Amino acid sequence: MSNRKRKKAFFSFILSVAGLLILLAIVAPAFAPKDPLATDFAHVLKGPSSKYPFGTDQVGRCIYSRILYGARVSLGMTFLLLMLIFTLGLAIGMVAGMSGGIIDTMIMRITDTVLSFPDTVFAIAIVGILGPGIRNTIFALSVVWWTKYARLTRVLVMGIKNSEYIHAAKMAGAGKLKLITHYIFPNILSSLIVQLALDIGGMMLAIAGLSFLGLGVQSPTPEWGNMLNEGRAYMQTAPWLLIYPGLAIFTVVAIFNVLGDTARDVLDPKHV
Amino acid sequence: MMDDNIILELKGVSKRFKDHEGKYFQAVNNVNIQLAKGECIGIVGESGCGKSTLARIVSHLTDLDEGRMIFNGKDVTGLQGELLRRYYKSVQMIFQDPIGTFSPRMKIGTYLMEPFRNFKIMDKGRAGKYAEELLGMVGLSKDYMRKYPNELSGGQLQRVVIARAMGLKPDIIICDECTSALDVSIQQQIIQLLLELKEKTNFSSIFITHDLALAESICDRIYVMYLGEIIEMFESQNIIRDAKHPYTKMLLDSVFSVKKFENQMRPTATKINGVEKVKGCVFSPRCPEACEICREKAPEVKVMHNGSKVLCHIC
Amino acid sequence: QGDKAASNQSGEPKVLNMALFWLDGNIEPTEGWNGWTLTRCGIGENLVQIDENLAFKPSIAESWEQIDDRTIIFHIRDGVKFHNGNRVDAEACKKSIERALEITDRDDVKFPVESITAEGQKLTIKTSKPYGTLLNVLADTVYIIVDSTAADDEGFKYKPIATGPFKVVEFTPDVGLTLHKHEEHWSGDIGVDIVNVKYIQDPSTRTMALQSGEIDLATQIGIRDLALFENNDDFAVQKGPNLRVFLLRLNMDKPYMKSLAFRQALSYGMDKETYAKELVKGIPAKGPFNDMLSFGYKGEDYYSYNPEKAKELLDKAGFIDTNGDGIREMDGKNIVLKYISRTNHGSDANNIGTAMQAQYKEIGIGLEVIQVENYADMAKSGDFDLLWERWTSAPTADPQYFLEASYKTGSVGNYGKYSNSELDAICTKLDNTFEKAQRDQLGIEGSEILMKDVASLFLYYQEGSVVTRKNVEGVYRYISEIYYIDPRVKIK
Amino acid sequence: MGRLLEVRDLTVKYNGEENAIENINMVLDHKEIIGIVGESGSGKTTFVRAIINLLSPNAEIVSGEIIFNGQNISKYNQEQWRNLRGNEITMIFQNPGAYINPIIKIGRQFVESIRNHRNLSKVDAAQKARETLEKMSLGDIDRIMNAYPFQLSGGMQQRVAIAMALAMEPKLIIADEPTSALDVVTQVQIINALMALRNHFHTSILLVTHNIGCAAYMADRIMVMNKGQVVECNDKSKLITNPQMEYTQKLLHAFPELKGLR
Amino acid sequence: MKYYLLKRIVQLMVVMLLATFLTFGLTYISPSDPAEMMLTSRDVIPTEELLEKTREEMGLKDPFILQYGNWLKRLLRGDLGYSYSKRESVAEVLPQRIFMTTRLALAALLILVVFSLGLGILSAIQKSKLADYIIRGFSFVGISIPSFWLGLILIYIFVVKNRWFRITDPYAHKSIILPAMTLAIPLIGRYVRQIRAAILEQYSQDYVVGARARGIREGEIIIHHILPNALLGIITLIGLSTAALLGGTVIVENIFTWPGLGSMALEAITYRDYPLLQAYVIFMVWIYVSINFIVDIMTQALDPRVVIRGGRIGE
Ligand SMILES: Nc1ncnc2c1ncn2[C@@H]1O[C@H](COP(=O)(O)OP(=O)(O)OP(=O)(O)O)[C@@H](O)[C@H]1O
Ligand SMILES: Nc1ncnc2c1ncn2[C@@H]1O[C@H](COP(=O)(O)OP(=O)(O)OP(=O)(O)O)[C@@H](O)[C@H]1O
Ligand SMILES: [Mg+2]
Ligand SMILES: [Mg+2]
Repeated sequence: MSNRKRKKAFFSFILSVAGLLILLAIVAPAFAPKDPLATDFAHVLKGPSSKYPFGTDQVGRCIYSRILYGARVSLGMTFLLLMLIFTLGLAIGMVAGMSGGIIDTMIMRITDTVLSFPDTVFAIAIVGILGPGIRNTIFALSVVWWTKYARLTRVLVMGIKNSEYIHAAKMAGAGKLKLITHYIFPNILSSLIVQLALDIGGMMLAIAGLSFLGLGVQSPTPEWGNMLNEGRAYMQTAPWLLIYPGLAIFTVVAIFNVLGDTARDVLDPKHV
Repeated sequence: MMDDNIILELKGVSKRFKDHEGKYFQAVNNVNIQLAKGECIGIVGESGCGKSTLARIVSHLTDLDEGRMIFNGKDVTGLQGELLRRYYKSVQMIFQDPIGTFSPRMKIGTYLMEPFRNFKIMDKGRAGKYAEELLGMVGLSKDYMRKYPNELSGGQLQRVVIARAMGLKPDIIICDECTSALDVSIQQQIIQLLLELKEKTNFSSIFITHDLALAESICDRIYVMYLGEIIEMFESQNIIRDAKHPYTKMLLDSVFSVKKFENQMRPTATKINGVEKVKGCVFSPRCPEACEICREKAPEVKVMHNGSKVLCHIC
Repeated sequence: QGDKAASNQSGEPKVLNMALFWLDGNIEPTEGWNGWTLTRCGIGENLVQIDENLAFKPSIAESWEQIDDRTIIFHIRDGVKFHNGNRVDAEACKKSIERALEITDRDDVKFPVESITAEGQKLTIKTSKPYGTLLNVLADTVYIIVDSTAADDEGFKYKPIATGPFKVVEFTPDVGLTLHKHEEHWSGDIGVDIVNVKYIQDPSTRTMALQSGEIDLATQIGIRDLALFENNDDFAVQKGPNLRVFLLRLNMDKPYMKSLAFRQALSYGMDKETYAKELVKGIPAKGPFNDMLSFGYKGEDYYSYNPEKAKELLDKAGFIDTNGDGIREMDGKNIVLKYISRTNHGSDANNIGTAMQAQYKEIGIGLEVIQVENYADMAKSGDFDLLWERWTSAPTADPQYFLEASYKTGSVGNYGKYSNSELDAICTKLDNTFEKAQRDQLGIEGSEILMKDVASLFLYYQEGSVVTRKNVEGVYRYISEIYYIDPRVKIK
Repeated sequence: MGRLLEVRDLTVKYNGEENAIENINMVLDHKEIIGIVGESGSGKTTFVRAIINLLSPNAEIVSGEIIFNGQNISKYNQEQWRNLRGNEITMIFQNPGAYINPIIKIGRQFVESIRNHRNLSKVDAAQKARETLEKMSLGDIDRIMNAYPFQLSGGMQQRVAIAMALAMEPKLIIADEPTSALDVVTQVQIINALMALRNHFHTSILLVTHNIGCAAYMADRIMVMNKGQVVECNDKSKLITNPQMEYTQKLLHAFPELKGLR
Repeated sequence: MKYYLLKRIVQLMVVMLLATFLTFGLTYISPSDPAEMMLTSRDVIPTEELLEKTREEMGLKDPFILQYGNWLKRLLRGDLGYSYSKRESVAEVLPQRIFMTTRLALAALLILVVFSLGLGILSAIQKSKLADYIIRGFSFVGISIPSFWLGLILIYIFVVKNRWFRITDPYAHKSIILPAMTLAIPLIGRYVRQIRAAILEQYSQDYVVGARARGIREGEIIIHHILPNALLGIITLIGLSTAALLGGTVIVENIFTWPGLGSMALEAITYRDYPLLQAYVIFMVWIYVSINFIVDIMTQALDPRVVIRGGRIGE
């Protein structure tokens, strides 16, 4: 088996693992033994047991169930964010790249400015000012991140725009729309997807980080960063409050990071 | 040459590029070219002299700064939109790098059918049939319809490109070094193919190359370009006799020959002095025969008795 | 100048590192509760103080006599010196008390003065009307005796000149204080040379700092974390009930809160017994005062957990869920209560909120649990439904202060705009009651009124704790928790 | 003319796939020039890189011996190779600019190369570098020594590269398409410079080229490669006038010639 | 270069101006009322009339641009406003915070540079050997681990269990190590890979083959040829990493109760103390922008291709 084939096989494997994870998040209720919000005062801060596989938290909620539901929130937010910045970045980058001239310059000045902001700082400020919550978190993170995709799209479009095959397509009578849908889009898609795949892990960490600071998802909604924040006070006496959500973030981020890496190896023509 | 026989004419075409420092660079300078129906003209010159830019101007992939372009008696300078699309029905180009001409994610079949669908010449089914015919014409089986470009060799790809260009039955085909990325043996086949097709359909062509010998073998007339200017034009029957310009001579001297390998190359040991801006003749800094006037005054076109033109003070 | 404190004894100076869980931007005793920092760190002393068991004990005044309803004479101890070396006499005490009266922002501790006279070591305070809790009030940290001649100094609020066993060498906001022992303290030589006071807000950080040896003394350790020290020979744990009560103040300005049935339902709807036992390891509260206090209510609790009853009351009172989303409405709007606590109230406030959220959901009431920093602003502006409060409800061992400051109509601390003529009457009565037993009785009655009327949801009384490293001696757990170290502290 | 280099049964493959070149045998004498021609991908580069042991890491020499000056250099260790390269065997690449470090001045790189093989002081090494550059009829030597590679034109870079290759007066120069990146006029100049070298220093040259005309002009013998194998190898006059193999004939036929007389 | 410098400085100022605009704009559209905050901070119960009056006084009724202009004017004079929560002018609060955060960030940067360079180089030259796999494994963990979790784990191990470090004493030198590590580790993970890749990329460059062909010693190739080339990219990387570093301080300062700008920002957010938050954002942007400015200038200065742009010899 050649190196490339092996990589492809591994990519399919890790892709299915990630897919399984997403599926798991979607069907979390079927697996969760308990209501993630239900409190059980008879079992407060109890370690893992057969009733509560990962133990209970400070108000007697099932950590296992909360982690399962938390996957929903974390992954859901991440993918919403991904979609937002992807469509936004793609649309704007495409316009900038295709039109050129003054529109391009203007768009690029804006992205330059946003890019010259330290992103986390800016995101924190936005959530801080608009107030915590899922909506504002996603808003803030998309505000700071769309530029990356806009730029990438623009660079890719510009590269392709002057390529021989676009000239050839023009001479074959292709109109602007056709150029975009038939030639440019299919050819930049894989690079964009690779970049997205590489960024998923970082996005999850950013969302969890904001929640950890109390700026993102608010309690009682189960979210891993949020759970860690609440569990901090019991670090020594009930470590399972920290261990499981932390492991959950770590594992999922790791899986998506591997996915990103292999996606780059497999999909990105530059790395073939 | 009768005027109504002329299909394309470039009049005083110029093109400047701005480099990253904001300085201008004259890539094409006051070029006049005439192309008659069914004629093949060659444009030769060393790398960077502006051959491709010229080709791209003709194919409207680059705008020109000055000059006019007359196609079939109509001014086609600055053509846009629908008119441009119609122009492309008559003018097709074959690029240097065959693989670069293909979108990596488009099947050969789709690629071939594109123009016919775009120009609404035929529906999908007929376009498919026609594409297969075209493949046959360039000597490829219809199995290639379903392949991706990276599964074909350079020579095969160039055949596909030619097939597509021919399919539109254009009046002009521009070949920008369409064989120089290929191996000599393949090169030979492609040239052969082009000559055959020309026999059949009698299109006009502009053949761009840096290889004088190649140009000689297929073109009717040859334009020699140097630093954006056409410095000489002659019929290709007898290059060695007709070529007068020192630069053309230099080019001739640099052509290797297998058959006459014993011939010593004339060492044209001019210093490589680069391309500083000169007042006079553009070639004067490198010209072995340059004299005072060459450096002072730009030469004017001289028409020789046999119809060739040259831009030189001395000859 | 050389640190006398640090270098006088042979060998190493004796250093005590202690943690404070609360520290404001300055330590001017007349401002808010800043004086507590002075008493907790042994910097400031009052004429009289309340000892670890809630009894009065002489401090700067070595004795006092109640002359009549309105007059008390204090005998100032000889040889008391301020941190700057100035002598403390009756005149100095008079100036200090007058200064406090004039500038303090704590209206609840202002008393009606007719005259304060100072002769030598004799200080006579006369009130304009009978004032039963004068001693209690004077024991409040606002009346820490300071050198008022030095008080105009810009730096005074960071380095107050008082008389305690330790004096401030450096105050760093957000970080803490450095104290040196007061060489001339009236009690004689102090067993510690340097005290480093570190401001550590977060209970688990205090725990870790104790464990890592960075501090020797800490209070308010998380109940769960206490177990880490109890079975550990390196530490001594003192714990027991303190005077802290945790309650949820209701905002009477909100339309639904005006309904008694609604308030009762709120009380029926939450299982405070369980919260106290399971979530915070405290004692379920009946009224504002711990029943170990003589004025604490000792009878049956009102409206304890009974969700069925709560639903019934709400239904009857017309708070019905008409749109079937599980939340009752009033005037077509879902009733979602805003539950506010302050960030440094820690996780207990959140946990109980979370638990209540789950339980109120069952009776059809929404609850939004929020922890904020600008708690005070929100409290003042009435931007809450349930306000988490923690109080040392009787710092001076008397019921009047808390009832008056928190529930009397129009009083400053009455953020919920609670108003009840019966309670107001009790407050007035307390002004004129001197008999301890009678005052206690009034305190009990007041508590009962508050419970019956559901003025607040009284949650639980806290177990206080003091954890010290084994090398520290002479640290006592004050029930009032406004003293951590006093002249008795020693380092082995 | 004695024998300088002998290659026996050389086989190389990449990534453990099919052999890129197979069982190649070749003999090169002192002062001899062999032109290697063949279409793209026929293994020319692989072959010459194997001789100087500069194959890419994913390549593997399956079999074969290389005898240089009587030594079996295929058994050499890294340090021995290092001593050999740039000293006795040097290589000129197709795109000379890329093979010189872009952010280091020519002079420093030149001096460094010399000092890696000769125990000279920096000043002496610089002197030697100048002398060698002088022979390449390059204009202003001082400016070139102080220039970064990107400041030179392709032709100048190629000459500098040749100068660096010559400084040690190597016995063998391997030139892998040394002129195909240059325009036709410059190409002739470089080729003439290489020819002059052979005449002055008796250097042997292995010239890889696409251009069979170029090979015909320069080489003593021509070796034709196709699909990793040697198709034909003979004196150039014999090979051109009387090609034995069909493939060679095809190559020769495909080469465009000027019709007129010179 | 001069032109470039000037251009960059103008750019820097534009970015800073835009930063102030955005910062002000954000607080402008924020849901809270500064007049109300002002009043409550002074313990005044805000009544409607009073609010109106205060708004008038504070200029809150002016049009946005005017408000922004006034605010900017004050900002330029160094007047950053009054912090409601700290009851001090922001300019009083900032220096100490800046000091603490800078200290932390610099320590982290030092750790970051030393470790990622060391490990990255090691990993590249040991490619596909054990050391490489171990380093890559660790760097992968570093990338995937949430810093807030890592911080808690580090505290537990090194403060509670081992007592190697302290957490209550941010002024002690020893206590900077853990937070700096927490800040640096995820970035080290990222940069080890990138540096490794950068060096490996250089390894595959033709100039390395060229150097080998000239018989240069392997060590010399790494030190004189590969590192300087890779370094250019690495410096840019480090400039960009300051964004992550600065952003990360919020979490790390929160975990380690470090009295720097990050924890100040959190307080500012919870207190809705916008002047403080504005100061935070502007200061952070300023650091980030100026570091990248320096980095840019440095890479420009180090890369001769940029310094001596154009200027070909012979041209
Ligand atoms: N888009 C562009 N922007 C700036 N300069 C350009 C552009 N296109 C071409 N040039 C410059 O114009 C000159 C002529 O280029 P052109 O591609 O026409 O040369 P050419 O003769 O086709 O060379 P070659 O034989 O190498 O293809 C070159 O110096 C080139 O650098
Ligand atoms: N680094 C490499 N990895 C894998 N395969 C390679 C590598 N280099 C060359 N090859 C393969 O080895 C074969 C011979 O390549 P080589 O470069 O020696 O040919 P060449 O004759 O020099 O071609 P060209 O004329 O294009 O330079 C080709 O099929 C090529 O694809
Ligand atoms: Mg070209
Ligand atoms: Mg090759």
